[in-house]
Amino acid sequence: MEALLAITIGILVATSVYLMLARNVLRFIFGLVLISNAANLTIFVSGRLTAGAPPLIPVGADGPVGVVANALPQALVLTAIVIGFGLFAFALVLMFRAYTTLGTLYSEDMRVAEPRTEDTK
Amino acid sequence: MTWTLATPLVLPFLTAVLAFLTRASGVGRWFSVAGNAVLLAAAVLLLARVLNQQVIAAQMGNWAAPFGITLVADYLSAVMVVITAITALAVSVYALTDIDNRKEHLGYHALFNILIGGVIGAFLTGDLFNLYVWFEVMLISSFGLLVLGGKKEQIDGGIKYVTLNLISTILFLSGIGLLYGITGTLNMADIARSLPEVENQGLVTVIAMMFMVAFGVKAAVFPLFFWLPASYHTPAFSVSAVFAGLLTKVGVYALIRMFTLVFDADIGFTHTVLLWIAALTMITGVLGAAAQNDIRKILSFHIVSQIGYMIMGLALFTPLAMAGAVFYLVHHIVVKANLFLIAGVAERTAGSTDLNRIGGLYKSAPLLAILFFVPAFSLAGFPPLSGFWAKYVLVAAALEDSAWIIAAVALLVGLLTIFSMTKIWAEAFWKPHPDGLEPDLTTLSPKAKRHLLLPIAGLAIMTLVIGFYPEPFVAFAEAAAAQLLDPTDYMTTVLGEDA
Amino acid sequence: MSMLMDTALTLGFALVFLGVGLALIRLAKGPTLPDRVVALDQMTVSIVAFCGLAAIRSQDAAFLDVALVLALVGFLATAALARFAERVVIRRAAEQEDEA
Amino acid sequence: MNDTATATKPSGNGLVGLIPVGIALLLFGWFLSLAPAVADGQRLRFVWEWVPSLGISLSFLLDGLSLTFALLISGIGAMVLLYSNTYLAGHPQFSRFALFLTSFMLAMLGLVLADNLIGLFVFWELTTITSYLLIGFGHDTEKGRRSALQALFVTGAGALALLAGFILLGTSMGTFELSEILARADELKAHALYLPILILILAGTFTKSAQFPFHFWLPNAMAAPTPVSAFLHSATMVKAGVYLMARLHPGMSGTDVWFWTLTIAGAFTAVFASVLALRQTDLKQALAYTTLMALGTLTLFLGQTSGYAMTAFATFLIVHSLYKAALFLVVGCIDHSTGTREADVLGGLGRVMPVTAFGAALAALSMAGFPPFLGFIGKELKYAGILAIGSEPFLFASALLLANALMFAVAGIVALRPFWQKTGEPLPRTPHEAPWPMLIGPVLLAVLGALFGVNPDLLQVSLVDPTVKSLLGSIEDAKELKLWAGVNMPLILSIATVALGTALYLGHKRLRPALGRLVEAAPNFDRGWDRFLAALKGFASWQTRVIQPGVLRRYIFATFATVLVAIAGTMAARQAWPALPDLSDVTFQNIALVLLISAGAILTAVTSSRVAAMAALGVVGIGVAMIFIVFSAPDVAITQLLVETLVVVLVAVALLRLPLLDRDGPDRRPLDAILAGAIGLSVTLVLLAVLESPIDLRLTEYFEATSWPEAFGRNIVNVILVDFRALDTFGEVAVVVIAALSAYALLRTTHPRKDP
Amino acid sequence: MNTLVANLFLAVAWMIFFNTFTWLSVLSGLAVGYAILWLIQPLTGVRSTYFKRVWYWTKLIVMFNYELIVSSIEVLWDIFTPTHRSNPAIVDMPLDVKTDAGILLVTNLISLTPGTLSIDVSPDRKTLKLHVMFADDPDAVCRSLKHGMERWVIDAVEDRE
Amino acid sequence: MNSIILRVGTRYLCGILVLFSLYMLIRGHNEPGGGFIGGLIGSTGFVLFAIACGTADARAALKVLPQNIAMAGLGIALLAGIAAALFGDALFTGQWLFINETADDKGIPLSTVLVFDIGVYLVVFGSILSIVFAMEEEI
Amino acid sequence: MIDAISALLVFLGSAMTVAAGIGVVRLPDVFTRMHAATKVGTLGSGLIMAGAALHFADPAIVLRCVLIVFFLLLTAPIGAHMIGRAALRLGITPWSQSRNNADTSD
Ligand code: NA
Ligand code: NA
Repeated sequence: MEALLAITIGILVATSVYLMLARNVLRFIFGLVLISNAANLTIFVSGRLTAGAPPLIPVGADGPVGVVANALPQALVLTAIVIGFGLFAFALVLMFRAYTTLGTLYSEDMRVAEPRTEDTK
Repeated sequence: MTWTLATPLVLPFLTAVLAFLTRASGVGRWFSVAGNAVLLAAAVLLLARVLNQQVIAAQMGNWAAPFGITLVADYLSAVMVVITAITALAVSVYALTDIDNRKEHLGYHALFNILIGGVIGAFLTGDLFNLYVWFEVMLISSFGLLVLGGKKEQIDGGIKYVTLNLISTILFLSGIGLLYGITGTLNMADIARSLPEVENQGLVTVIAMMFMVAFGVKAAVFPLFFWLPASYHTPAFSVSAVFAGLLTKVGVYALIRMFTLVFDADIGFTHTVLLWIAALTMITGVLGAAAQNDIRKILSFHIVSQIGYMIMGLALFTPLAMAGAVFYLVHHIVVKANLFLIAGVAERTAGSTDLNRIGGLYKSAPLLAILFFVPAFSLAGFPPLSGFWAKYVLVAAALEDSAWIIAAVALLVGLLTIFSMTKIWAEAFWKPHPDGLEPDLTTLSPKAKRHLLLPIAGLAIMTLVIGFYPEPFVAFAEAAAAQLLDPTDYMTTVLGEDA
Repeated sequence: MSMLMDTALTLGFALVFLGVGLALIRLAKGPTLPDRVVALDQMTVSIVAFCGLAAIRSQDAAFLDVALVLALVGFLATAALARFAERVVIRRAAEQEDEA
Repeated sequence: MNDTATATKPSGNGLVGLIPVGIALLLFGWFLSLAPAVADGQRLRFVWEWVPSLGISLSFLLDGLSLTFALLISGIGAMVLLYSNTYLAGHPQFSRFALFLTSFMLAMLGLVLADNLIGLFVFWELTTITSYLLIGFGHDTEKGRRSALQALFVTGAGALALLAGFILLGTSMGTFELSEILARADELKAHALYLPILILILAGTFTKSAQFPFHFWLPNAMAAPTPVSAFLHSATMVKAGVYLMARLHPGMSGTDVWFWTLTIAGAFTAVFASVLALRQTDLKQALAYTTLMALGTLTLFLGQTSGYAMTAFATFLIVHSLYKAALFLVVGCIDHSTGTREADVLGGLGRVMPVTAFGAALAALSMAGFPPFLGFIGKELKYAGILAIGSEPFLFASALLLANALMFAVAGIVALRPFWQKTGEPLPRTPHEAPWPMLIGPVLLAVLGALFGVNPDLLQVSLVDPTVKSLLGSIEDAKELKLWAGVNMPLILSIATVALGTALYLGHKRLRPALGRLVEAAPNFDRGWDRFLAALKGFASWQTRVIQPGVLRRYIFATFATVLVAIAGTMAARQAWPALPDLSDVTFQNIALVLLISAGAILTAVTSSRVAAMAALGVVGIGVAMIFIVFSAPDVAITQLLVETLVVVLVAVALLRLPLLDRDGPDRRPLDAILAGAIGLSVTLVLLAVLESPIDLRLTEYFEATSWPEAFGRNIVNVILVDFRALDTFGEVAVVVIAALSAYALLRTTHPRKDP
Repeated sequence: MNTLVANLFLAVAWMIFFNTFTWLSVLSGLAVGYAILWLIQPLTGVRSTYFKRVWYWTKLIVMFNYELIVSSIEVLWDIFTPTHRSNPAIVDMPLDVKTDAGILLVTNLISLTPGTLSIDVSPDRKTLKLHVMFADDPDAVCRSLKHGMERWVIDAVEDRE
Repeated sequence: MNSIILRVGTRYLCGILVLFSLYMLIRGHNEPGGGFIGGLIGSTGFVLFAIACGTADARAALKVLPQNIAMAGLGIALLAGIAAALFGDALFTGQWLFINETADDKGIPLSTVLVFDIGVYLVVFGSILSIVFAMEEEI
Repeated sequence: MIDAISALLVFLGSAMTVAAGIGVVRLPDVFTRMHAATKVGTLGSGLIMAGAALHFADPAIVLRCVLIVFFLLLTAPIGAHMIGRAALRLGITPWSQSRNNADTSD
């Protein structure tokens, strides 16, 4: 399954890169969501996969009984998900603000910081 | 011991919380100043500790490395923390006047101090994922600071800054995942210890290159620096000062750390690539500056070009070169932050940072002229200012290493740097003001004058001190370089004697 | 776990996936905005079922917590989207913006 | 030039103006007091360790050569400072001027005294900066700024070469101490890096002392106030290059490269410059070009190793400094009192400005090389020295003859005609004699020229011989300075010089057009400079337009392209390919999951409907959550689902204000698609390679073992979050807070309507 | 309500008495508690609507589930048969239920029983807009709902003697 | 959004969600849940509130400015970490107190770790709300 | 015995879920599709939860299952109501035997 997941991650990355290259920055946001998922899956699969055994310690035991899933990547992914959400939220608001102040979502038209008359006189 | 390391990390966040919750009453800004003063003290304490113990480490939560998160400081980390604290203090004083109540109410001080916290965390952590977290802290607070004020060009620049940095962040995160996948650990020293046991060494190099790109974006090297010149000229001056001083340097620091401690197996490949990156970064950056006509844009492109020098030091990988990189790192933070602060004063007095729209400062604001002259000509590498020694050590290292081309590039770029600095000098200071104004500092209120000029003067004096009395700094840099090139001490301190 | 339950689960998983897949088709096809929302809603509910199956298969009630959360929160997305659809009408009147 | 503005205020600038003069005089006195010791052959050395860890010290050495320069610098410095105190009386920026001029003088002294390569370089650059500030004294005019930049850039470029040369020299000789290096001359000349070192150092010296083809900045530097010109361009700055060549002479001379480079460059510069000099109508410009000529001559002699040449060098060095400074100051007086420097306008000043005229006359005679002036001795020695050249002596001799004749003529133009010729032309201002502080300098220097001429022995023992000693190591070969050496080749050449010179002087008006055409034909480096700057800026802005076009898409594309190269390229270079993956363990369920996610992702990428995209994102989120469920990560699954929900909510809110995805038709971007596909593929490959290697679970095992017994938690993931890696989590919540604040600030900070 | 508390208390007591906590013991405990309270009602003397209320709730739940199962079949049939024999329409139904809780319960239950779906309640809370799948006779549908679902709800949640 | 059904539904759901979020927070250390999940669930409650009844009511119901809640949460989390200093331990070393602990049963645990998780809860809760509210008020 | 019942419940629930899916795809308009999604889907999840409750037979878990079903029953109709309302306001007229209306596409 790990291999299959690797392929999935590849597909996720490809689609998100394609989205991020779009002219409309809103698509970049969509790409961002996808690629964050890809990154999280990468960490998750790097810790290898275990089906049907969450890393919980049953009452009465001192440690998990039997083989359980690798807990560390789960913690990292959880962290990454939340951070990713923070980044996403900010980016979304930024694009939103961009549209309301610059009047466009098209990156070609966003030329305020680096105007076309950038050439030295 | 553990708190010597933890305090500088904790303080900025404490400051941020207090400053934010008290923002309504004007107390917040003073919390910021006081907090950063204390931070400086803590940082100096840390440096002192490091100076007599070489490397110190602390296990957070009392969980032994590599299981918990380790904070660790060697010479490089310690000095970076100190210089960060100095910059933070200077900027927080400058901000007393530069940042208006509106921005304060929106949480400027929280954003700023948490940014500092992130920077310090990045310098002190010994754990790769933790480094990622601090990078995020830094990154997203910089997002906030960058767009605070919401001017059109801020939004535009912000978009470029955010998008490109997010890409690097994702790359970094994935890289960590992969590295964990082959080593099963996150502690950098532990990774360094277990990497040689990986049998697919080619894969290690591939992952190393991923990190190089990820940190390359943060450090703004060629061809990944687009976000920097697109955004650094847009925010408030105190913000661009702290950005210019610190942010890219964290990227450089990360590159140095990773490519001395962790990825030192395939130097023939990685560091050759780094050398090319360094050369192209220097050249493209300085030419970019030559094409600009706005003080902040010129300075921004120069950041890029000078990052190239630091990378050059890392790439050459000799003791002298590494020392040069460290020295350059420290010198550049002081000088560059100061130049942006000065640009702020120039705008307040002459009305703009566009060289076509200002002038006359030499005649009517001699004090400002002097304050600009020192860092500007230091940046241009004129002796006996700090920049000369930085340039000298690197060029000397390159020549000793018979790396003729890079040495030539470094010198040529130095010449073009002179060109840009004198351009600012001639246009903003020498040239009469196009509107016939005679801009002088009396337009500032005495209070404003204090807040704005005190930090500038302080940083300028540092530049002079480093320039006229370089010995201790050079010696320190060489010691730091020695530690970097032989990380065994670092590793044993982090992992215990068994490493 | 009994043979019977095992087969039931295997079939169950297959069927639930099928359900999700069908919802996906509707989601892609639309045609109207509410259609897509319905599809997403349907998917959310299916995941609750999926969690139930997972819980039985792994003999671990932890997955029921996932279902619990989803059952509570899932419809929030539906609500938001539905409201979006509704507001779009008003906006469309205002600014000649067509959701087509 | 705005420095005649204060003509009517001879008062001076009080203490600010006099302190520098005092400093200069004290230094001069001090060096004078050391002269006897040096004459006895002592070498006074002082060392202060500056940057020991780099082998850099501030060590100073006083020998004949450095003493000669030190005396010229401090002595002429004193005169010039006194002069300028009146010349710029009451000028608003006089204090800065005095500061710069004084610090320039000190830097120059440091330069000639330094005995450590890097220390020398530091002073070298200090003179560069200070002269930049001095030349830029007239910074109000475009021309003034241009000249300052030109001077800085050209000399600065040379300085960088020089630095490289010094570093190479220091590292290859193992020390930066000049005296040690020079003591091992043979080793140095034999060293593999001798040639590069020499070239780099000469690049520095030629630019500094304006040797062809780097000469063009010097005449432009005349934009500086006259005293500055007098100081920088007669006695000192431009002679820094000459000094360095002289200083290195014992260590590096004697090779063919050294000989030919210096001799040819020197000779050519001398002739070329004096031709240009004759052409000038502006007195100051004329003097500037004769300075070039002098520098050329000095370089020419440094190319040699004969005693005559060295004596000639030492003598002419002094001669030139004396009369050139005097003449510059005289021109300053003329300018100051008449308001012009045009040779053709000026005339009949002799009666109005007798003292000035007197000084001018003496200096000019010395310059023209009439007996009994020191200039004559200098000229004689020059001819003697040139004739001692090993190869092609007559070629160089005739070149020198021509140069001297031209100089003779220029002396007449500068120092005789303004005072004695009759011109009907009216002057801008009614002339008056210059105030005494401005007369002391020129008169004193001119008189010295005469005195030393009459009695050269003093000069011989105190300066010339010691200088020759520090050049050749002994005074044996030092030639005697005397007015009458009998009828010999030099004398004949002198007479020829006078004859030719007189002819040129009488005919120079008629010659000018011809010279003009000649010069026009020759390449004009000054205009070349402008072209160079234009080209530089052009190229810079071109590359910036290409690299930094301001279009986000290009940036992102470049970044991803780099990512691809970094990953795929390295994989290829390092053969890190994975083996074919083993898909045996794949279940139907897994495939379904993967299909679901991929379908969602692709739908997001291709759809033009915002809602479809949004919902498709939701699908991917759900699919990923299902993976977390299947592979036993309930906490992560819950978080994922909650976050996905919030994502959809936020997007749904935002979209209410945002327009459609595709303004002009659906966007299909094949190139992007290729790049994206390639990156996706390489990521997969890397991941497969990673998954091949065995996983080391010791961290996880530790957490499983200690989670309950030591951290009192049964949910290992949560224990990791809040205990084992609490610091991560803390940083992360900081991220969340900051994200919220930033977003809030962004939404509140402006309102589009308010925004201009 | 305090009667409910009493009932719960008894249930808990019952479980403590048997010192077991299985879902069986919970249900039995509640049942026994209910019985006891019902028996001792004269002694306590409270004329509580509690008992009726509980009965109505039970009835509501039972009837609802019955409706749910039965009418699901209809919809399923229509899903699986190629032709749509359904004849959907939007129907307005007057509402009697007053309280917020009542309205929510009615609309939800109506939505949950197949064939009918509450679309919206008019701002004046007087009419409920329904989408009915088998609306050959809309009034019949309304009537059955009013006497069925709505009635039960009113009994269960609204105090109407 | 003027829908009676949604408003009434929200009235119950919001309460349930907040209650449930606290439950997830408390049990988080031993079963799925914790500060993040709790905070996320809690915030969805008020997000729903804002969607149903508008942000004005939602803010009124919340009383405190969300950013302040978030920042206070950060402070609490930090203090939970610093508290270790009082016991001479390193930053973020968990400090535990077990009320009426017995041999086999640990009793009711009170710990800085829990305080930390509460801080996390508040941060997530406050942050999400400050974004969503601000966003809602933009449209 | 209990196991068999829960297995049956699980199977039926899954069948319901897929049925709902089919409904969402096959039924003619958004309203009818909502019928399928809202109740058939909910019913499916409910049955599976019943199966799970029966399977684990542990009060804590049973309580959880009950809560899940309860929450589904509480939220699903509200969602449906909002979608339906939006559909109406979007001007989507219900499909009916008499005339197949052209729906406004998204
Ligand atoms: Na993270
Ligand atoms: Na974490």
